[in-house]
Amino acid sequence: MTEPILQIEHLVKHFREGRHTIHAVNDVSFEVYPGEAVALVGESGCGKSTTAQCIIRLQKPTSGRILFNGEDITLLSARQMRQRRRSLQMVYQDPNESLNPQFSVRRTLREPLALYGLYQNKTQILAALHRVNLDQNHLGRRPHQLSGGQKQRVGMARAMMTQPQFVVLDEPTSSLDMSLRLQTLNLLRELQREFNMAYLFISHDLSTVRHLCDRVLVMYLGRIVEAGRVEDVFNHPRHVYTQALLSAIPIPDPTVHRQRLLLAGETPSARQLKPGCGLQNRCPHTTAECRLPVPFYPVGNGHVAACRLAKEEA
Amino acid sequence: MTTTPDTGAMDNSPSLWLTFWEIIRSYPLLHYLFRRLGLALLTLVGIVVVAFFLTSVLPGNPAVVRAGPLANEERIQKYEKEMGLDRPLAVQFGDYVIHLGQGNLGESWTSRRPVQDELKERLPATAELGIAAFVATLAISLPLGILAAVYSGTAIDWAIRLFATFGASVALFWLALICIHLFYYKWHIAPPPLDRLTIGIDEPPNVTGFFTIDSLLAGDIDTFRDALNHLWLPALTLAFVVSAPMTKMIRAAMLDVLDKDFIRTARAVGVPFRQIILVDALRNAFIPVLTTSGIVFGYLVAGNVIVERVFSWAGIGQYVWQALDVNNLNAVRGFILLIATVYILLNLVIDLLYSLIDPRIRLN
Amino acid sequence: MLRMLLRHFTLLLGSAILMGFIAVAWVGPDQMKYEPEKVSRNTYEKPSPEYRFGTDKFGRDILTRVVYATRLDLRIAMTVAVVSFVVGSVIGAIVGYYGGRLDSILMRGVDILFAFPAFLLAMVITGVLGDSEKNVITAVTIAYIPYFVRLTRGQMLTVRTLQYADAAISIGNPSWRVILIHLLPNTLTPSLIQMSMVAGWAILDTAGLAFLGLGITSPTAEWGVMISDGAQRITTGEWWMWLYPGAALVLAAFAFNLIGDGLRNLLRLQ
Amino acid sequence: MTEPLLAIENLYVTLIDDRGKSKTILQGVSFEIYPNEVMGLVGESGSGKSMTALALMGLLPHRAQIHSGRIWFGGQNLLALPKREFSALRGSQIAMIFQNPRAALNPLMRVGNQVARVVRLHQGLGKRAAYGKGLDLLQQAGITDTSIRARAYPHQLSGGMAQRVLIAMMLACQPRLLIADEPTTGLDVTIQAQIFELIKAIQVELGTTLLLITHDLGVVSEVCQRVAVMQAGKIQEVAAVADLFAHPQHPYTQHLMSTLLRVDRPANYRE
Repeated sequence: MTEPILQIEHLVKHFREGRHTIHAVNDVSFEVYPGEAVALVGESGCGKSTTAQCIIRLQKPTSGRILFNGEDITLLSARQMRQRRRSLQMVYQDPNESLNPQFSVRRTLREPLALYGLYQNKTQILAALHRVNLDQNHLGRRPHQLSGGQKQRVGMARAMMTQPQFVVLDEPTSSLDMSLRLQTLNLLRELQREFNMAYLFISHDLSTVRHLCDRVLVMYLGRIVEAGRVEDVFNHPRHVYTQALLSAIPIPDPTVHRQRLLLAGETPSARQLKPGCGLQNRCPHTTAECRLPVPFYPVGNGHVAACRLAKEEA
Repeated sequence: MTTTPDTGAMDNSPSLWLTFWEIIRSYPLLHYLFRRLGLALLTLVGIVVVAFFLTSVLPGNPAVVRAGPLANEERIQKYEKEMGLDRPLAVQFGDYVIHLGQGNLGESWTSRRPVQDELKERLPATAELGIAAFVATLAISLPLGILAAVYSGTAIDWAIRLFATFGASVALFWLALICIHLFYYKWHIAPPPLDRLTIGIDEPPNVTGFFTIDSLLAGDIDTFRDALNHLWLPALTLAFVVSAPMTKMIRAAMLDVLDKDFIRTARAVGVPFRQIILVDALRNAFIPVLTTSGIVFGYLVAGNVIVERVFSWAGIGQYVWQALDVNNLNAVRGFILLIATVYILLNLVIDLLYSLIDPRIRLN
Repeated sequence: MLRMLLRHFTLLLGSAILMGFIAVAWVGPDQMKYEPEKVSRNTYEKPSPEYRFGTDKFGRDILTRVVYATRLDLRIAMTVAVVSFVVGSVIGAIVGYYGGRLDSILMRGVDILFAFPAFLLAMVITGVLGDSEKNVITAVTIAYIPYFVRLTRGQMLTVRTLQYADAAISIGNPSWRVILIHLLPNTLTPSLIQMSMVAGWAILDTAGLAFLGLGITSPTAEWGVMISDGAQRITTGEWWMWLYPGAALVLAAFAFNLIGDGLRNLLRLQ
Repeated sequence: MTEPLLAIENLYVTLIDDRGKSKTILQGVSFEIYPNEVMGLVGESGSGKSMTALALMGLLPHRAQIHSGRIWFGGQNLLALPKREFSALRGSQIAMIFQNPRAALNPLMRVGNQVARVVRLHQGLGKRAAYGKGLDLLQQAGITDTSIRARAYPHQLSGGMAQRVLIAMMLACQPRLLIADEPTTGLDVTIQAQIFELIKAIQVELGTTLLLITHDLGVVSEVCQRVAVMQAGKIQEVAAVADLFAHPQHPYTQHLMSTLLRVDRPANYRE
């Protein structure tokens, strides 16, 4: 079996907020293999974006290891890290905010190459533009002269300039209209095949995950609660949270009628974490057992869930 | 510092200071106030240091000035010794700080009187003019600012903005001269620009130091009328210039608020327009206006110095102007400290008001 | 086209006035038939075809002095604006990006300077430094540097949290490139507006100081000095002595303020 | 066939942009809403759906002007009404909730007072009675511990909670037509589901007519009975929801249908 390209081991990230500690990420471990698209899904504040920021080292983890190609990047100096960034890139969420408004498309795309001494001539940039379905007419434009979808494609092209092995995609489609969303996802898929990149796809939108990814990790309150192959998790969610999440998404088909599983109340604050399942005060199936730490129960085919109900099925 | 429970008596009796701090921290508003107070003190200390050393590097030698143009070297040295200027700067500073702790700002080298007494005598004149001007400023800029925002984009807005831009460009001393020329020289409406009362009229008995108020307290209508007569023109001149930035700020704040979602909600549920402007918008617009009122204070004080000069108004502005002219160091330092202290106190009050108005500050 | 003109009326008007002043400062002095500091026997002359703006107590031609003063006052105002902008923005950008202890210490210092109205600060510093053109420029510049420090720092605090800041880091830019190439240029718009405002304030402050007898002093031809001379005759009615230099001063300040307002309109669009 | 509650006829709206150019953003919008139905207005960003709603409310921004058209409501053309009479309809007859609920509440006012203010406006109660009524409405909107929550300021509430407060305000208005403009955008998926269940329940219980503006065809399919599809300032298709999904007529609608992603089915390309 091949070595994973990225291995997260017991990642913890706490923030200080005045007198409180925000437990953003609590003991998260997973790995991503070359060429694989893994989704990290959850609602706002679940810690998925913090995890992503730790991976590309915009945040320093409180504890835990992040192995990239077997090397712990949390220990690298800033200079060493800059060299690794060539193969570890990120596509950002908001196309209106992720491009330098003063930079033309040409300059935006040339910069990553120039930083590593890879820039030779304009054809490299043109080739990159073509890959994301833009052309040389866009070269001289600044972000405010581009549409939202075009900006996002420039952002994608920028991340792929140095042909990275691994790309973190932070909700790249969440601010796009529905018709652009599918286009963008298909493009990401093509690019992945072409360069054999691995993706970590951060998203709250489960339908896009189903379209793009191979495996999915579901996060809630700073922890992963369920993980497995996309088909398995979506067809047979074992954690109550995953079930609720899936049933909450409206299906664009009036002929489908489902029983909706509504969770009570709202996500508790990440300031004081109770031991045990994060869902214990919202879940209709909570018992005393849920107030103790819950291990992952394997339900076959690499599918695991940290839920009491999964144990009974396992 | 780590506290490890169950390991000894120490942990059961934390220091008094820690307990005190814990109590304060458990009340957010109190905690906030203490932090602000600490910062204000720190700023004040900085200002003392800056004020002292800035004025000490004056190239002109005060002893020379005091000794007069014809003095010989010996006489100058005698004055230097007397004024303590021959000692190292650090010693002079230590001395100054010790005196400051006793509420003593040093001696004015021209009048040989304590600076704090002189400032105390002159402060009410400045305050009376400043407060009158501030009230006038509000009376001008509040309605104009609101009008311009509510009718933004119309001719009213355009005219008010032009007024504000022009007002920000008018040199106060020039405007004062025009006013004096018209109201005194040409039309004889205002008295001559010479101090706070007509020569020959006695100052009212000192209670507040404000001649208008003191004369009323004494029941002396004639003096009151004369004081008011002297006050209105400089106050309005100052108010005209200060109301320009104020109008702009109020307009901008109102525009900003009127654009907010909650105003739209209020309209969508049928709250009457007048109530939206006066209750929802104005209160919210007050917050940014409040935070920038330090700038207005700056305009008022700086303007005061000039207006006092033109109208021969015997306030602290005149005082510092005269002091600067003759290198009267203690007087200049005293003035700087006074202005800075008032400014810092003002900011504390603003912060307090701010936290009373805005629940987001109060409770976070 | 007409609509464009109307929209940017303030900017155009301001620029036009400023251009006029620059032209006067450039070629005006050579066209004058009198010397600015030349004394004559024709004292306190009313404005006439011979002396368009009248004469002062030494019989000097006011028009000539106003024209010469234009050169001096514009030079001071623009120098102050540019120097305080450059120094303030660089300091503000660095402390804004790094934050931490350096930031707290420096901003405390800025707070201390802010405890004084800029005019008073300039007044005290000029008093300390003594009277000369260079010293006025230094004093007024110091008084306005904190404005730019605060402004740029605030901008930097916002800009550095935007995603393109993260993107610049994550594609491998070293910190200095992130600050100077990516972030600083995006913080300058408000400072540019501020710069023209500061030029307006600086011209008023310089004249104000001169009016109080600080900085530029008599007999130099400077607007504030001339107004101060005129102020001595306020009760006897020689209005031309202070009216014309004051009008020039206010018009110049007005031009800078118009440009500031106009720039705000223009740059907000992008 | 019953009379429509609201009919928009040939509505044209122009917007003057920052550069002073005017642009027609609504180009002859026409559709009807019938009493007691849930009507969807669906379209992508910039299609003009929010502007349509604001025109209905008479709340168009300064820079937008109604060029021509009529809006019939209760036998009157709203656009021909004097300003004062139109404002009198707002809240009592037509009311609207917006996206970003936390920003839609006055940050300096306790939420209980904000609800009570609306109760006083529309139900003519005294101060104390209005506050009590407000608490009841908050409870109806699914807020627990109302007497405590009513004393909170908007910034202390979550987005979902804030939207419930706004819904309580709507309950106080009891409008004949309720417009909801993307009421759950920005909320978490599980909270979105809660809010939609609440809106549906209230609509059924009070018999209010609802115009739901959304970009999400999933929401349309689950909540609405009829739907108007909007694109580039025009209504491209109006149909019953079941018909629209089964037989989309307009090419644009067909295009939208082809880009749908479904969470309950495997991705298209794998089929």
